[in-house]
Amino acid sequence: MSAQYIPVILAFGFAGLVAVTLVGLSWMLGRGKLRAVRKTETYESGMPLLDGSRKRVSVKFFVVAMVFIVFDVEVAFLLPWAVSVRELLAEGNKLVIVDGLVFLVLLSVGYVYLWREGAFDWSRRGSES
Amino acid sequence: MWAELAVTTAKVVVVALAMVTTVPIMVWVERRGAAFIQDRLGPNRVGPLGLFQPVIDVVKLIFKEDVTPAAANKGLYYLAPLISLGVAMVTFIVIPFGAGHDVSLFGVPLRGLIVAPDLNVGVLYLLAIGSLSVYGIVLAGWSSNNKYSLLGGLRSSAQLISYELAMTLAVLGVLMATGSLHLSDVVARQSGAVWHWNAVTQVIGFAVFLVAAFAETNRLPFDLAEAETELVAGYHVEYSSMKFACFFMAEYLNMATASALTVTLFFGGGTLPGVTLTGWLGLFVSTAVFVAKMCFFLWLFVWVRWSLPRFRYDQLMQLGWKGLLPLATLNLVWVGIAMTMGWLR
Amino acid sequence: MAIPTTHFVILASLLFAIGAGGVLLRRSGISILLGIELMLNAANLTLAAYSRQHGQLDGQVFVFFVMAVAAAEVAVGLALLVAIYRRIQSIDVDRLSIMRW
Amino acid sequence: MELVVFYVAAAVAVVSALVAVSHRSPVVNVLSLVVTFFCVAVNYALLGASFLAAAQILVYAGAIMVLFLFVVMLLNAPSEQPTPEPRPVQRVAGLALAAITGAGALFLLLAVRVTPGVAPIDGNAVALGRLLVGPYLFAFELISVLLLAALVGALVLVKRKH
Repeated sequence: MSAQYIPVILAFGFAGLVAVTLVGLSWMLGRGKLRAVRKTETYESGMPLLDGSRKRVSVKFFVVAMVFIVFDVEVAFLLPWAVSVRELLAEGNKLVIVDGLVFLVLLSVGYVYLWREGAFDWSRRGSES
Repeated sequence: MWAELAVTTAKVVVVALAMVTTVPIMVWVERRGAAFIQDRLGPNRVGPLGLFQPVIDVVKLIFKEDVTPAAANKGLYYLAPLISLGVAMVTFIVIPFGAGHDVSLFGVPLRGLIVAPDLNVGVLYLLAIGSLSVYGIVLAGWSSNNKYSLLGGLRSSAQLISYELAMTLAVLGVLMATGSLHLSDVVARQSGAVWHWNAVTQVIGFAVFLVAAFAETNRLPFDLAEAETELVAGYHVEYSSMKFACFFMAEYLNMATASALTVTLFFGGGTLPGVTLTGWLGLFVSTAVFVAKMCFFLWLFVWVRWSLPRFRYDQLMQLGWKGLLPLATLNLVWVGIAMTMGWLR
Repeated sequence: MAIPTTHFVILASLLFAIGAGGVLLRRSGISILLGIELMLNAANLTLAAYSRQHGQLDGQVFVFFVMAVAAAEVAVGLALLVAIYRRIQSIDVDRLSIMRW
Repeated sequence: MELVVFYVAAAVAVVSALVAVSHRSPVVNVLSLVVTFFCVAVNYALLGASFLAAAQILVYAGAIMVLFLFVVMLLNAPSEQPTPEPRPVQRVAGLALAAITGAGALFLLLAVRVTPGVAPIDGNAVALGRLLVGPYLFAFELISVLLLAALVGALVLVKRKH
């Protein structure tokens, strides 16, 4: 039962090993040189910093991530449906397509609402926060 | 038990190293290809045709001074490139690179040139683990404590999640036609003739997938993350030496994985229509066919990068949400209807 | 040898207690939502464990539904947080007293 | 072998869950909760629910926690300051709850030892899909209504008033 996950564990181990080795190698070999303070300053094309870098960003990013969550769950629910469609059709259950389409249609109502509210428009004025 | 473990380990190492090897090759192809397209020379000093340039670059990157910005959040700053590279290096284990179901090694059946043949979540594993790559980018942007990094990271991650949806929906169409999550089944279903390839039966899905793949790998025309003219270099402004190289390698690895996935899902994987070979010969030929198809898409990535201008960010988001998402859904509806009517094999 | 169901239930109860502690003791709205997510996950783990115990898939379907509910809850919950932040410039729930008189 | 994996995953899950609810920095909270969810996915895999394991990573780690991270950056949420005044009611309630669940866990540990009696089941996607369009069809369609409501509700909440 769990034997199928052995390659996954091996791949994770190998990837971790390679990544840590590479970064560790340059960490060890890249040391011991002149360390100028200027080099560790925040890079802004050579200009002196005028303000901090932690700023509030546009609420648009939140809207995108929120819409993404909802549609991601939709996809996650459609996945088992999609995979089982072939088997169910072969058994003569033609309605299975309708089940999925109803799901899609209900969500496209939300999609149309988002579109009309301008959730997908980034250039519109006044929608930034 | 131990022999099986040894074979699996060998497969992991061989496939992973093969994928990693594509990185320097692609770097060379990209630079020479760019030069060719722009009618200039490109790297030509180190070795014949500049072939050793990537090797020298790696050596330089390893010996480069390891600068950590004073303002950075140290732990997360080091974690971010590791996440990016790590995620890029574990996704391809579900892709069948070649046939070979009748071949055995040390008495253990090889079960095809695929690292995890039994994993019963199949391609879903790739999608799920691939969705974690957002963290590498967001964390790189945030932990550098630089406003360009932060904006680049946020932009890039918003782009990734937007196109991930369209990509997954396009994959869903293929999975519907296949009725299985195993990519080897997807390949088997497309064998026989060219018109069985999903690229033919699901043209819209293929187009959506390809465009989304360009966006997912942060390549031009969708490389908004590192739009040099506005964001300096995006989420990895503050990264140098090998930590920068990790992001760089991750990008090229993702490109290779995306090409391999496109070949598997839409271009019949390692099968050659009309040809059926068995044994070791079948394994070698199918792998060669797979690599050849993959090379085409890798070249496409380079070709497009040096031919098309960059999108504007609002255009990018609109293309993703208003263009690709409805198209992918349309493809799903088409597959559903076609299957009910029995038009698809 | 299969892992006893008890093990999973104990792990789930620990996670649930930690999540509940987070909800009760933290003041940041984000931490409270994180605690709720943790509690939902603990419940999910129990469902999956008993699904195996009884040899039926229904428990797993339930976990799936709970994931959808959790996603919806997070979307609305975080939208609330953003709206609250705009109003009082803070996500400290102790300072959220505009509904009190 | 499986038991070793379980113990490692469980230990990591508990420790990272503790970090997730107790650390001051919101980014660290979110990230350690991602680790916890990953360990829960490992547990699902051990339970034979392979599809759930993948869905857990796809939905929780890949989507929900990304939204949390975005909100942390969006609000530029500062690290939580130590509580100026103690909160007696919550503290007592929290301790009581911890005691009750702890006692329950201890009781389970000492008294019952349930091993799965039935043959293990394989929670793959096709089997789940059959259930979703079979006995759970109505709930399946309702989920899309729920998602629709969440979508509209969240958008209305964050929308600027004109």
